[in-house]
Amino acid sequence: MTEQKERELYFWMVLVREFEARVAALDKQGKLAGGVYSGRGQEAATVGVCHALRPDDWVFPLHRDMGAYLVKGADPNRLMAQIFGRRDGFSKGKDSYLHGGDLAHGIFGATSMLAATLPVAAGMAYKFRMKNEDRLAVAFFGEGASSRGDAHEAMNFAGVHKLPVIFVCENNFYAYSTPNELQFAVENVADRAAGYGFKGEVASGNDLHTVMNVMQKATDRARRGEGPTFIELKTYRYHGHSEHDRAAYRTEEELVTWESRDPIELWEHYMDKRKYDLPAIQAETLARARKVVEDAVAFAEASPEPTGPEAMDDLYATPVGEGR
Amino acid sequence: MTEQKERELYFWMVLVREFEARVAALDKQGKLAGGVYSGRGQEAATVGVCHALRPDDWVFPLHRDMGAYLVKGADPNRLMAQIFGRRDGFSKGKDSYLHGGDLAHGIFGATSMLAATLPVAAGMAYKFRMKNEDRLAVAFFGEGASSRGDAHEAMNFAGVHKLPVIFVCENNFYAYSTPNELQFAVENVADRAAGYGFKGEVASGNDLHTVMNVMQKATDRARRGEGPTFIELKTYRYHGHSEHDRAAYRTEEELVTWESRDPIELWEHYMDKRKYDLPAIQAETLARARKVVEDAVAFAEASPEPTGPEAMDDLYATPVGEGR
Amino acid sequence: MPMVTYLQAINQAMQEEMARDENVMLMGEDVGAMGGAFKVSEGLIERFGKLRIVDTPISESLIIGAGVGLAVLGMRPILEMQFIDFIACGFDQIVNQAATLRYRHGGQASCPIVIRGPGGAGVHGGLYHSQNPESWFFSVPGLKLVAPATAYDAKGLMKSAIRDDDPVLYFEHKFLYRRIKEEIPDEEFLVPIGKAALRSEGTDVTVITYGATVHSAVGAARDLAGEISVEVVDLRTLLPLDWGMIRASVRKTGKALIVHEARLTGGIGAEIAARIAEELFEDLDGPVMRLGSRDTHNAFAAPMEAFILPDKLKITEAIRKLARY
Amino acid sequence: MPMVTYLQAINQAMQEEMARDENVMLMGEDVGAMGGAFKVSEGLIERFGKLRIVDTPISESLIIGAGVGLAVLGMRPILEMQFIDFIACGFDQIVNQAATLRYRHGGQASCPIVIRGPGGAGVHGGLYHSQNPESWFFSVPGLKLVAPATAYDAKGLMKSAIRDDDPVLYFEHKFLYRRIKEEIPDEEFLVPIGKAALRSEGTDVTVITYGATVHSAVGAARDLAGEISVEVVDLRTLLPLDWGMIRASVRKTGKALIVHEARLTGGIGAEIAARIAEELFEDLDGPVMRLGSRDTHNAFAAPMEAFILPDKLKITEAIRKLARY
Ligand SMILES: Cc1ncc(C[n+]2csc(CCOP(=O)(O)OP(=O)(O)O)c2C)c(N)n1
Ligand SMILES: Cc1ncc(C[n+]2csc(CCOP(=O)(O)OP(=O)(O)O)c2C)c(N)n1
Ligand SMILES: [Mg+2]
Ligand SMILES: [Mg+2]
Repeated sequence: MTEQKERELYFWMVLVREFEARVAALDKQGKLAGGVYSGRGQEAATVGVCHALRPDDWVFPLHRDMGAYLVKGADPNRLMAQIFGRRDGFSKGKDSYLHGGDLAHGIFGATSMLAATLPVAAGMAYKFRMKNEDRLAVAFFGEGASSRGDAHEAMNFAGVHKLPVIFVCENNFYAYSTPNELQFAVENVADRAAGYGFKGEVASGNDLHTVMNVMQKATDRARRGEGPTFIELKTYRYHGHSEHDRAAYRTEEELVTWESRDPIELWEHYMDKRKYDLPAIQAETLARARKVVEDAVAFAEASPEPTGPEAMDDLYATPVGEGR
Repeated sequence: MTEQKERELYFWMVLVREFEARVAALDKQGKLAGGVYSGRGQEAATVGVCHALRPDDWVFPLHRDMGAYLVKGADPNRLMAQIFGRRDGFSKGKDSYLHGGDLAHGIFGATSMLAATLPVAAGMAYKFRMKNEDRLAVAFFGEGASSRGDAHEAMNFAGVHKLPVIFVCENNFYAYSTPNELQFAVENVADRAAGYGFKGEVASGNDLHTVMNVMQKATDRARRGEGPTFIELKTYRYHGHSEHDRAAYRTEEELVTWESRDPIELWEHYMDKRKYDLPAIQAETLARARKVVEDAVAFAEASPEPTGPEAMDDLYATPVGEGR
Repeated sequence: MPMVTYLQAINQAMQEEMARDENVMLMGEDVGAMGGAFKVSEGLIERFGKLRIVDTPISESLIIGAGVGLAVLGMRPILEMQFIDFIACGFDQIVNQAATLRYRHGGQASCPIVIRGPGGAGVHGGLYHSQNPESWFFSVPGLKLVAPATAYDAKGLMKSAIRDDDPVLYFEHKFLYRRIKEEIPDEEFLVPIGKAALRSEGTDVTVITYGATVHSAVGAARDLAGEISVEVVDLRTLLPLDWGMIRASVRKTGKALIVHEARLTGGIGAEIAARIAEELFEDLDGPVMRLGSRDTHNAFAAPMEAFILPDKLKITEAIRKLARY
Repeated sequence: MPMVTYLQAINQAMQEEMARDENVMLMGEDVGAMGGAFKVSEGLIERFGKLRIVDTPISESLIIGAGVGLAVLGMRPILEMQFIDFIACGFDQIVNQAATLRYRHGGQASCPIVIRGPGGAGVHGGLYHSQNPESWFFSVPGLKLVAPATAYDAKGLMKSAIRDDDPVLYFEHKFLYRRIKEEIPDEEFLVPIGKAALRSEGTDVTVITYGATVHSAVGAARDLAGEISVEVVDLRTLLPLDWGMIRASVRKTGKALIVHEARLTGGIGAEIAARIAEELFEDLDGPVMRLGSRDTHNAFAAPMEAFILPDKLKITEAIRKLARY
């Protein structure tokens, strides 16, 4: 990798962290409504996965995947407006954050129903295969979401048709408060891939190199027509499930252990070993990221609130009138 | 095994076959309404599995599992009345065949929605475990039904709690017209068990000894508290999906190949090798089975049709009156 | 003009649209080589190939969810439920995924899917092969619901549904598949979504209905000719409703009876009755009446099924009662 | 008498029933150590253990299906949906499995399950954390639906729901969780399923409502005191409806307004309006009117949410309009 690319990746991770930190702070200040979820600690997963994609590939982020939006090309200003529920958000205020995708950048907006995006991703991948398009669909989901029937139906179908879809499970060891031993009786959820006739990969989600390596294998496989890959990335969320969750169900020790494997620090350590001028890079990157974030906040705050009657827009291609 | 037990098992397989043959004939004569499904060719599966159970264990048959009803203790007369849609059926005419269970004999009546019984079976098994009862739940399903989300959710939960439930997949290579290669990308569906943290067994479903052997292992495991087993029985249905299906999607050769491994003939062959008086056993067994079937038909035909207003019964424990 | 059955009409519509637009496709269980459990898609795989006519695993939620993914990319998938009853297994993908897609994306996305499958009773299908599930979806904005009663409409509405940029639930009635046969034009035609049709003109009582009961209502109107002058409105589209035609007819007759095969309580007839009773309060010469299936499950045995379902006699009786009012 | 919140009332009811009957249990996501996303089940796992308070995987269909299996064996499981919106993911297990269990078994089986979870809007929950899904289930025989508006009812109806031998969907309103606080008796009490309650007596207009809008309706009635005499009927149970009380009140006032937070079109208010308009045609002095949420999804931004939801002012206006009629 070139130094430039390495610094670029670093920038993305820092941007994601700064963006989320700012969102959490805004939430604490009471400036945001609705639930706010943080992926702090998981930045290498979304950045590593999405950096491997092309503009015409599709991603399906879930609630902890702010990074997927940013890296895949969503305008940070509009993303922040989305979180504020303003008119310039992707949903135009109709919902917040992940429920509005940015279709121009191949980012699909999810419902709240966990794993319900996986069938949609499989459907898109079917189109790519059917029309011989060299494109991929990447669906993110938590290890908790893997228990839903939709995950099964989607993976099975993807296996049958060897679809160019990558299932990325961010295993952060908790689904809200529920630890893995109450979620499934296996060590690695990716072991399930064998039952669908494709490859499962288990890797560190905190080590950006590792993430990029497994993604490289997975995208190669998919682009060669060899079908899906189930990538399981072991990682950890530092915050509670949402900003309101004190996360009493886990120990301080566990948290610190994972913080000691922080994805950004690991990357800094690597850059340091490469003898780059780390302090300068850090300062410059942080400044650049903070500027993006502050601009985004300013943009979002200036974006108008939607008016009440706009709630009736965008229900149908052509309004159906009094018929409903 | 004693000769007596072997003859008993033989009787069950013959009874199932005769019973289903009579039902198919009645259907051809236009005496039955609704869809009629035949498990002809799969008798060793249901007989072998259910013979391993105790009266207080539960079974969850699907549309091709007439044998499970009979072996588990359902009164053949009432079963036939159920198929006729008469008042003495388990549903009292409200639905036919597998939709009315016989709860006194631990037989659960399914909805039509394939695999929807699996969560129910898991729930029962949770009760057995919770209350320390030495009982099992056995859920039958086709390999086609294995694609449904409910199968996944149930197996995952059963794995987490090491429940005394056995998932019996009768893989007859077709889901209606759909061959296995369009249903899943693996050879053995039972391979999925590993992804749920329990054991999968793949076995011939036409060889009664084999079925009984894997069942023995599975029931031992479950009764010892070691959790579920996924048993996949490879078998074949001779008839079409329903009696109206000509099964044009398969070859004559394939059918004949499987007929040459007929479960009843295989058992006869075995009894012959054991030097039992096969012709006598055959004659006696057939006569006994036919008598049961003829009695059942007579009973069903004599059973009254329900009247129209009975359609309003059994909606609630206590009728709710005009409130609905 | 060729005679076609209701079933053939659906088949023709799918074929014509697939020939016209290469993005139209069909997914479902056994829709390919088998041509579907009822042969609705017979001949399609031979003509359009197995990439476009997809035999899926038994995974209703996947079928609908994948359809949404295809639709976002500009495909126009028709998604078959082998029996419409199985739509319950894909419920979330319809009401949360498909119905809110455009809305949650602030208008960026379209969701041109058609979900279709055989519904309705009268063939001893029992609890899980006789359902009329339209009311589950009637309160969900973002969806359109159609329910053709004739071969002409079956064809014209299917073509419109396929071309529509929003999710359309197309409820076909299995009792009508081969029982209804009529001449339909050789030339291409569409039946617009959102427009009802008058099946019989009259001045005393308006019967508002859709699906299989259109035929019983028309039969009742015919039987009553000379005695009571009955107007029969066939809704054809359930969402959005054609309030123009409903209002005009009820204003004329002053009396409205709503009939559907779906259960009475919570059926969509309740909404129609409630709106008529409110908006046309001054125009009514009698209470708005409703007739639906009895409030129970679709029982199997013939006497029960007959007891449950509305039929020509029950409709005739209800019309008489309303006319006498 | 102790002051308890609506949320505490639910918690108390579950605890009391679990103490009384060892077959009562609770299953759902994070209901154990966490005490539920909203703390509705706080303290239960400590008291009743993890065999009875089951933290499940994220598998709504499994939760409900397993509940049915437990119920057939005599257990009385309470099944939590973390938000009621997720009930869509277990829809088939409710409408086909649980609702038909007794019926398809010809009366052999009972299905004493309670499905509960936070529903309702007003807290900027957006499209998937604000739903009022009762109309999806209202047309399904075999189910009972309850929707308490007060802490007293929340407790009494939960206890009745747990003891009921049929599947009960218990819709709790998250807006009320901590906003409603009232004194409730120390002694055990039940609120019977199927009985409405008068929240305000009046002679001019009847407002029929349930859930969170009961409070807005009572507020409107209070504001209008002296001007219009408003009777407020809190349905409490949606299925089966208390037609006795509805009828008596509407006969007295001659005017009925139905209010619910669920969407107007296809809401259960349609059924109530249709029946009143038909059965009490002669008693009505004005059209039966309805007020519900606007026919759109539950939008997130505050101005939209306010625009969509019925509130005290909108109710007041509607009452005035009806009174003037
Ligand atoms: C179908 C469904 N059920 C329940 C929820 C509520 N819920 C939201 S996030 C969450 C935990 C998710 O855990 P996981 O999938 O591991 O993702 P993580 O939050 O750990 O990133 C739950 C239960 C939901 N969103 N969808
Ligand atoms: C959820 C659902 N979808 C579709 C159907 C329609 N259907 C009934 S049987 C069947 C094929 C079942 O195949 P399999 O599970 O392999 O069982 P088999 O008939 O081969 O014994 C289908 C698609 C159904 N009953 N339930
Ligand atoms: Mg997690
Ligand atoms: Mg099969």
